[in-house]
Amino acid sequence: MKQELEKRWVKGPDGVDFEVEPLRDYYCEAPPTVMPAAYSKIIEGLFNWARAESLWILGFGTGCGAIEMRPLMTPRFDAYRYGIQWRPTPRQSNLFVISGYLSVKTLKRVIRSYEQMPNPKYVVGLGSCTINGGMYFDSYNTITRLDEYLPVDVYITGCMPRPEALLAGFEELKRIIRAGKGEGANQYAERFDWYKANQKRVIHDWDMPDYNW
Amino acid sequence: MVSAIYILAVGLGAAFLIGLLRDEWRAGAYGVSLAALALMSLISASWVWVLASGDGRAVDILTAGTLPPYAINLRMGLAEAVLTLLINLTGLLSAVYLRDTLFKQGRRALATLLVFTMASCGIVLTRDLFNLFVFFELVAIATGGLVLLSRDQRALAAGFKYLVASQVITVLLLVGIIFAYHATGTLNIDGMAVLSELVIKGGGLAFFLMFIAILLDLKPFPANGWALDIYESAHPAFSAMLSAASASAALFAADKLLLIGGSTWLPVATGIGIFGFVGANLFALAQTNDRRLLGYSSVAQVGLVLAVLGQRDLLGDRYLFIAGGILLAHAVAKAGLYWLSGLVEGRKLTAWSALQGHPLLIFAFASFIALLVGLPPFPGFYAKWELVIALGGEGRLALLGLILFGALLEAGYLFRWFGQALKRERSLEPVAASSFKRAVILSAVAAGWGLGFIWGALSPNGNLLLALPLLFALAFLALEPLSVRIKNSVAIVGMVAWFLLTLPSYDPLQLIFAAVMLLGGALILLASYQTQGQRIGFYPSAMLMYAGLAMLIVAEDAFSFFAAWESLTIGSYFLILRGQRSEPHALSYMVFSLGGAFLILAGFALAAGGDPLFTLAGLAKVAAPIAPWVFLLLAIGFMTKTAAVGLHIWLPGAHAEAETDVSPMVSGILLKAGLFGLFVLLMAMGSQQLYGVELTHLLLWIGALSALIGNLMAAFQEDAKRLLAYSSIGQMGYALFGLAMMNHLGWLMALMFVINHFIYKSMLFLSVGGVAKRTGTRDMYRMGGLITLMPLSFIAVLIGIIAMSGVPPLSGFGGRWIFYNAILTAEYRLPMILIFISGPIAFLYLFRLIHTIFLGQLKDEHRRVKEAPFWLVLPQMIFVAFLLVFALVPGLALRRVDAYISQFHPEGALGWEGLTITSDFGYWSPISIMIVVGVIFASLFAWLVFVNRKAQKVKQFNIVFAGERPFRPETTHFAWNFFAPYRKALGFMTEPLVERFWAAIVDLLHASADLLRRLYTGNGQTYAIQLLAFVVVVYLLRTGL
Amino acid sequence: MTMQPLYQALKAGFPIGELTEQRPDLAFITVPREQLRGLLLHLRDQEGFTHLVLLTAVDWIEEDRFQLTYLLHDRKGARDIGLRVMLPRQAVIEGAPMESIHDLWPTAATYQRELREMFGIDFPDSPGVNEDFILEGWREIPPYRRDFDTLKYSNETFAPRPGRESQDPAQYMKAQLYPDGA
Amino acid sequence: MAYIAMTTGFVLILIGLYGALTNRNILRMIVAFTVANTGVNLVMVAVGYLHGRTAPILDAAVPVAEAVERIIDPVPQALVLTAIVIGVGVTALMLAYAYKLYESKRTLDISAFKDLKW
Amino acid sequence: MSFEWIKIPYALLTLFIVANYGFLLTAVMAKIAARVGRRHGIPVWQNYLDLIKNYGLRSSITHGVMFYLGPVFRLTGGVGLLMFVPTIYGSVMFSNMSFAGDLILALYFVFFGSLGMALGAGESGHPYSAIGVTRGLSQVTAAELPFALAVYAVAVQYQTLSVTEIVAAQQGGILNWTLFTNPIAVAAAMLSFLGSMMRPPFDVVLAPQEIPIGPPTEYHSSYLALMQTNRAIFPIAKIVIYMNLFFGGAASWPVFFLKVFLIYLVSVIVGVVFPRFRVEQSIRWFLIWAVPLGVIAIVIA
Repeated sequence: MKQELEKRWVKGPDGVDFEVEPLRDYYCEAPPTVMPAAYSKIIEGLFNWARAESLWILGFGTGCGAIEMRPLMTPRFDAYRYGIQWRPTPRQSNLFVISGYLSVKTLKRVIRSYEQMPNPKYVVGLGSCTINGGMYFDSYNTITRLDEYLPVDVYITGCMPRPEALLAGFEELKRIIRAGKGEGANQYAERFDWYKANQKRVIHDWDMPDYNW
Repeated sequence: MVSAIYILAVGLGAAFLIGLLRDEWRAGAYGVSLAALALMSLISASWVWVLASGDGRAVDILTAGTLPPYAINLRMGLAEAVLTLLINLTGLLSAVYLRDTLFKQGRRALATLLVFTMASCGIVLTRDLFNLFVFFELVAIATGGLVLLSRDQRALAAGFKYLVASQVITVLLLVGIIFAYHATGTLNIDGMAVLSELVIKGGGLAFFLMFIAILLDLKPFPANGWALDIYESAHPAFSAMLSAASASAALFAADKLLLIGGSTWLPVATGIGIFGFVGANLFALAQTNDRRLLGYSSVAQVGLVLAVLGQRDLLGDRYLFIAGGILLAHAVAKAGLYWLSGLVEGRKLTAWSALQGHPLLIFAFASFIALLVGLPPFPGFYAKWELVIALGGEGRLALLGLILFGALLEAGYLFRWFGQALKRERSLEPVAASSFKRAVILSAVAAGWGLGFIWGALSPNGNLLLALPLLFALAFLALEPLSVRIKNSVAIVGMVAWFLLTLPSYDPLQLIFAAVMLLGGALILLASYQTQGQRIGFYPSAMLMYAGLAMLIVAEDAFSFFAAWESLTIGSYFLILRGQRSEPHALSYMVFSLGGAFLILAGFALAAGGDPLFTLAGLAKVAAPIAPWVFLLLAIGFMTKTAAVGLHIWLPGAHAEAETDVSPMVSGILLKAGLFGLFVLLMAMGSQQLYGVELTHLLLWIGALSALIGNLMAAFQEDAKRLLAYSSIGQMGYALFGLAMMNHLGWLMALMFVINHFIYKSMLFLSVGGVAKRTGTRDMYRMGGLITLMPLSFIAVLIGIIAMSGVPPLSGFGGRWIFYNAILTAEYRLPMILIFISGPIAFLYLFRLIHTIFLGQLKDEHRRVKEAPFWLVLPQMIFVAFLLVFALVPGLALRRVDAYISQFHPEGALGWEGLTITSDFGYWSPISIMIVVGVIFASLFAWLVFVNRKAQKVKQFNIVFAGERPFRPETTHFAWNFFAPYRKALGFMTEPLVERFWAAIVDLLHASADLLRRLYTGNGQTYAIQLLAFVVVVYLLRTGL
Repeated sequence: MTMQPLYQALKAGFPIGELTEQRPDLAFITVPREQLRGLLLHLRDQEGFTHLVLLTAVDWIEEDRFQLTYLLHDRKGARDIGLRVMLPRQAVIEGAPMESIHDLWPTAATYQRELREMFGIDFPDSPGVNEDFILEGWREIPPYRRDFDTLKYSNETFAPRPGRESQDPAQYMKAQLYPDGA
Repeated sequence: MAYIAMTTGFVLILIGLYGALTNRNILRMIVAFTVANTGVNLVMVAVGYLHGRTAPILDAAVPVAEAVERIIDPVPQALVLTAIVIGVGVTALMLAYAYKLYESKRTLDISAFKDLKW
Repeated sequence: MSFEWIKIPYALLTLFIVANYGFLLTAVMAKIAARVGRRHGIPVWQNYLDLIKNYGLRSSITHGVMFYLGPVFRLTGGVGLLMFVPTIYGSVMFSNMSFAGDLILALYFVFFGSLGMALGAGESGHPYSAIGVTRGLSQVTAAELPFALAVYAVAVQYQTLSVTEIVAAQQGGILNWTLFTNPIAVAAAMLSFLGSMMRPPFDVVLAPQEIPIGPPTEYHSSYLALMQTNRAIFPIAKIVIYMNLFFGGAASWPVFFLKVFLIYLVSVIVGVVFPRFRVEQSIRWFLIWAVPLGVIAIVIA
């Protein structure tokens, strides 16, 4: 446990001492819940269509694959025309592109960011590394299977996949969403304990609440 | 009637009698002395009684039974009676005070004391020159003896230096007397006065020698090192006598001599006097020893009286009233202060902090200082008023200016001393416990207040001590032992009752100010319920301020206006001084306020043309060449109170360091006094031109600059209360700007600011004060996230800043709307640019205020903070309600004022039909705005609640942090140096130029005082040389003139 | 342009080992541990090698040694020199300290922190040397030591996806591109 | 004659003052002051002196009726007497001071007593 | 009280038209900006999709009451601003709620939304929000100044503060527009306009690369949807003021659409050409270039 997260005694302005427990006092401890779809199928359909056509990617380049996302913004590929854009904050994003290898250290940040994205949210694993470790299959510090830790909607193979492959992957993701199968966030909530156990097995210094709202 | 000669006879007889007693009969000797002094006092008192009541006339007592010049005659007139009473009482009280010392020293000391008193009386009574000399010599010898009463070894040297000086004086005096006699053939003063032509012609030098010798006995600055040494080292009781009794006697002697010299010598007296007044006060700035400081002050006060004596040609028969007022105030105060210094162990000024915890002594201290400075209701005030009015009427402006400057210096060091005594860490040495000594001091206090009453009764301007508000305030002195709750209730009831009582007499303008000051004051006083205990000193000060405000509003003549102004200044000074670390700020407040007050006084003096009963309405009739100067003086005076830029440096500290419930008083209410003054001024005088410059244009610029600088400075403060204080400067700048526009809407806007600023600034100060109280800090960056813990305070601040920023739909917008309509008809446009830019800057500090306190990250140590106390929150909530009501129906307050202003500016009145207020240019419907905004807001809110009803409430660290998590609240709360980029862009405008300017002036004064006072080398011979040099210089100047 | 003159000059003052010239502007010298600091100072202040390019280590497990390499760069002369210091491996593992040079180049602190984490070479004086650098909560022996089996560790820790085939890239591409075997 | 007395008086005053202001020794200062006092007294007497007149004693030699023409002005003489008495008193006091001062600091140098200044 | 209730549906109609126009317009502007970069850019209906998506997000969080109310304040500011200014000159139907106040009301109501938003963002406790707000406020102090001066000049010119009357005074030919009768004031105001549109070079408030997105960092889902709606309405409401003051107002919807489009285009064109200013740079820029124009405008007015 990091020192700043440990319980501490502080003296209030009135001179009375009391205990502060950062994890309890500073963080919301509620676990994630399964969020039901809209009451009406038609509305949920509309929503799914809109979700599919409005993919906001969290601008978090986790590995070398991030370099392959830049061309998507350029005139040559111009992903914007597909309703795809990059947002700087997880709160406003619904698509997390894990761009390449994921070290254990980065995984912790990825989990935080993923959990801060609002439901429904989608994960695309980009490149071989996210699938089976790729060229880092024997690394002491790189995870080999992303779906052990996060629900993944689409994997895009390659080392690295070309931007065209990414676009194809996004189109595939759109199909999944439109079909109402992009329920990764709810899966995560359902199998929360399993995911947490996996995460904690590789992340040894777990210095955050179990769910990062 | 007992003949006055018995005063001398009793004194002398008792002294001889004591000489006959045996050494062991100390109590007997002491008893005889006291009895003699009491008897002497009684005789004087009976003469005062008879002469003052008009039954008797001045009586000449002929010794040897023949008329002068064949025998010595004494005279007992009213002045003589008063002075001998003063001398004898001082002697008596000092004897009481000196009981222990006198017991130890024995009968010789007692006899010397009696001789001293008797001889001082003799100086006053005698009309014979040589007799005068004899009495002076007796005083000198007695002084030489009494100096040795002191335990201070250094007194020995001081006494010797004194004797050396007095030897030189003797030589001069005797030579002068003999030649004067030679020229006139008489030694009788009145006889010589008749023959004064002869004196001037043949015996000019002789008179000069006599006159200068008497003046030297007054210890004139700067030939007075010997006297200062005595003041510093002698027993305080003796210093009291020296300062009060012998100086008064010597002054009277000088006055008598001036009878001989005639009007040609008056300027000499004035010159020496005023030089001494300013010079000694300047030197006193650098003093750290209390008694030496008092010595300098004595020298200064005597100089002032001498200057007044020199103005006898101008003052006519009022000169006794004036000189007497100043002299008696000085004597009582100085005696009292010297006696008080005997209770204090240490000799540093800061050692007077031992007085803390002795409210009665503090009260005495404060009374004495007020007496010395000439604050109302003490005699010096009335005297100064008449003096200054007379000087102004005659155009003796240089003298007037010097007197006011000297008085300001004096007030500066006296109040600095008072502040140090009250606020420095309490000295460990206890205050001497003697009840005798205290009784003596308190009798001086009583005498001071009594003199105040008498002078008030004698003054043509009416007695301030009969003014109901002032009496009400003073009554709280008697109520001090009661608890806060009772006193607070009395205060609130009193203020509301006075408001209701005077309600019918107000015109709409006065009504608004009265409502803000009295009702508003009562409202703020609600917050004072939260304090515990007795809160000694708070209520008299606060009520003095409110009394001043109440009297200010209804004042019709310049005198009562000025008296009210001074009262509220003193009251607020004491209030501000109560703050924890407010000592330097209270001092700078006092110095600026008194400086401003003196400018106002000078302005009135110029305007009055010598009429002490000058009315405010008379300002309108002031003629052209002086009118703009009057305007300028008064305007600057009033602007020190509104803290216009350049004169603002006192405000931030004073407001910020004041107590929680005092800050809103001094900010929300006190500042309005300045605005009221400006209103009165502009109503009476309109706009004036000086060298072709329209003075109101100048005010426009000052107002605009104040708005800009105030707002800008506020944006860069870390201390919440300082932020609010700077914001007040800005807000007052707006109001000043509105006034200076000299059109209908400008004035209306200024009034709107009066109301608005009172409400939201009081509310914000209370709220921030409550937060500071709970969190134990005023630094905003140490707070944060308090919204959930202190929701009501948050609401108050929220409403306050919305109102203040002028965002619709709250009332601040009304002010902005009127402002825009007003500037459309203003002739002068450039300063508006500054106003335009300062508007958005207000957002900077307002957002900072609410964000860094209530939003952002809650700190560890504040997690258990509670809402502010009920009594702090209650007035805030009332203010909130009032703001909302005022936002909806501003017409309630403004409509009548609008009509009233039409008297002065008929064009541009607003239309008040229906719900919409119309101007010549636009329209504004507060209720419609409120409804439209309300409906839109409510619908959108309902929609959001519908779509977002399941939102998960999260805690403060549940923020996206670039994949990381916050470290600690302190590192996550963005608050310190909030507007760093802004500082980069415009920070050059926040350079404290004004502060540096005033600091340079103060430093210059101090440095020169410190350098020049080295003139007093401490060597008795040097002193004697200086004395002779003084004589030569005066003679050369005199003949050169 | 060769490093020989410099080497000769250094040799006159310091008991240093042989010069290994890799390129005309890059050479390595093996230095006794005690001479390191003096030599670094000399190179920095007298010879113009003002820039510490890197500080790294090699695990010569067969020779039971750790090699520290201090690579310095001379901007004016556009040349690099590497100083090799050999440390006894076993002693280092058991905690023998190495002298820190963060006072010569502040950046060295970062390298030393990395070496501490990855090789377990301790630089006790270096600021923050014991804080986590890349690995958070590492529990095994330092992973850059050659006696640490990363594949085994990875397989045990990271739940490898079954069905993975590994090929020699050269062989694989040859087979792909020239299926005839030409 | 009167002028000689008066001149002598003024010379004595000046000598006395000069002596008092230049001598550092306290005793010398006191002596100087007595010289000055003597000078003053001399001047006073000289002012009152009228040539050819007699002492202001009204007896057989000077009848009351002629007194105004025959006697010199008695007032300055009375003054001188008083002044001498007072002068003696002051001198005594100063000498007492001198004694005490010497006791306190074992010196009679006036410039040694500068504890109080500024 | 004689309130004509029919004003409410009329106002809603205005709101509907303006909101939709705003959604389309911002998308078109984005497309134009994309074309400058030789991209296709987003589809014109993309804003609607984003809006629906944001409403369709299932989970949301709240940091507290002010956080919750922030977007409400924001949108109230936008809608209110629209309501307080007559949209179509001479039309009773589209004069909205302008009976409540004149030009000054509109000028000050601009701050209502910003203030509420700043407070909401503040309660999120995110340092970037506060940094963004400080930048925004700092920039506004300088950026608003030329506009205020220009408004004053125009009000003096027409001797009224009523928007309707100002528009009326500009009728009867293009040369009667303030643009031609008082060009210096318009120039000052248009420079100020650049600063108020949150586009380059004056968009350091949002600065996505530095302080993720400034004040709205913590906002998402339906909060964001409200704010997006405001992003559509608010600029148009502001442009309506500019149009009425300087460009002769609009007597019909087509003219309205055209003028708003063109005025909006000014800021877009400048935005795609210039890079971003830091706050102190933009303050200096406004003080050096725009404010003197405003000063000249009021001096000669």
